[in-house]
Amino acid sequence: MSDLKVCVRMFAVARELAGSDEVKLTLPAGATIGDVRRRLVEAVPALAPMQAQLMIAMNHDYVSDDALVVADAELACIPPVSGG
Amino acid sequence: MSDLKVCVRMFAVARELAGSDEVKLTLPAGATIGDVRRRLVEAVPALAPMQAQLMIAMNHDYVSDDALVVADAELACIPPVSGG
Amino acid sequence: MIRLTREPIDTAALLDEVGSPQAGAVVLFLGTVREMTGSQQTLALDYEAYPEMALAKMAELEAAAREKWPLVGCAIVHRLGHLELGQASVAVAVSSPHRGEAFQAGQWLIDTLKQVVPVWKQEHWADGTHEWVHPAAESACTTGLDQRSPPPPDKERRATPAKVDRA
Amino acid sequence: MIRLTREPIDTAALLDEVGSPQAGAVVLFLGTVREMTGSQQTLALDYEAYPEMALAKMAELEAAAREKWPLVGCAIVHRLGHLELGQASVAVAVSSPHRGEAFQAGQWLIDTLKQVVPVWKQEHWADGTHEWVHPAAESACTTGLDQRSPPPPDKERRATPAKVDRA
Repeated sequence: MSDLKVCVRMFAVARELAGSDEVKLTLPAGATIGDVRRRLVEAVPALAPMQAQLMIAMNHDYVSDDALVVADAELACIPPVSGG
Repeated sequence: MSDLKVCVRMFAVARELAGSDEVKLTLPAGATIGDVRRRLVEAVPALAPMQAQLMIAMNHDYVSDDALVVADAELACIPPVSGG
Repeated sequence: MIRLTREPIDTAALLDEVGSPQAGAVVLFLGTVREMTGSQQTLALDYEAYPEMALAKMAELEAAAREKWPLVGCAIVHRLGHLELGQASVAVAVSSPHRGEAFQAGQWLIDTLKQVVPVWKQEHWADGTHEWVHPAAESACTTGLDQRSPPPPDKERRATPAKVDRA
Repeated sequence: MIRLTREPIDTAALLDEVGSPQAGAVVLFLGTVREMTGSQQTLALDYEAYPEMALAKMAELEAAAREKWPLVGCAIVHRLGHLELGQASVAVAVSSPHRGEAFQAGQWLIDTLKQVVPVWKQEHWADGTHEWVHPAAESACTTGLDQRSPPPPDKERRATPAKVDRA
């Protein structure tokens, strides 16, 4: 099986720390959302202090770390929300 | 001591049952709000079925039956309210 | 701001009035004329007040709410006269630093207004009759504001036994 | 009606939209830009959203509220971009036959919106710094909408440890 190439959309403080509104990652086949989180923090070390607070969304929904990454899914890094 | 002449303002269903927006009563000196209620029902017998639900207000406040009627006070007959 | 009016309630003006940089939350409640009460159909309503006492009680309500919650703005308006379906008969607008207190104050104000403020509603039913309505006897005006008892549950409106048919 | 907008929120249009002869109660909540947070002074705010997901979550909120309460109308609007003191950043408007359910639904909608909808606020403090703020870590986005857990108490806003100073 081939690697998954994904693009994680970045918002708010995470976007500023990344210096970009998206981060491209290459994941092994069978990767989980937990893998996305770990690879994202490797790619953007400035996210490390807040990594426990980052949620990963897949296709506009919060998903848990053990969920498998779906090919062509839209991924996003969601820092703690503060709307309202 | 002389009798108290009072005028009771009437509202809503009580006004319609009385056929007037005020009812004049003559009360003995030392009369209480309970006396006002009884004399009002004597003067307007159509109020009898709802007399337990009528509040008497004196000077824009609800008062209990044992309160003394103050000379020149503004009295009103308050059927159950239904604003809002 | 406390007001009785025979004109449509100006909600934009109320929101402007209670809004403030000291407030993070605004809650506006509108009571509106509902068509169906159980199986009975309303065509329109008429509201009557004892105006001097109604204004005095509404001012007491505002003062009591300001003691209970840290309100920035507070406005209570009751409309009188003839109202059509969907129109607002009453408006309560409050603002406060945080939202929990604005919701609590708004609900307490309308609950207590309905118990103590001398305003009366006459239903114009679709069957051609007219009727003064009031909540169930155990609530309503027998509860003084001073007692601060918890408001009774929102009872379905019931007609008084004294039905005045002007049709 | 679910909407994100960069224009001032049109509250009159929202009230018109949720009003109905089937409703006896309308509750409107506005979240507004407050100047003081503890001893810190705000000059202005900027709001950013993940728009596709924010709209999806707001639509889920409306659907969930309509399951829990017999709402007639429901409208949720969040403003984005630059906001000055006193302006409304969010509006929730609901209508229902009786007032209790309108208050409950309105409060649940704003409480849950603040937990799950991907929108972020950046404070412009009076000391010249800028800061992404978020509620205390135990609430916020770690609570999914599906869990339906009771919302945590309204915490004072706290800055993230990751402070980005652009002054």
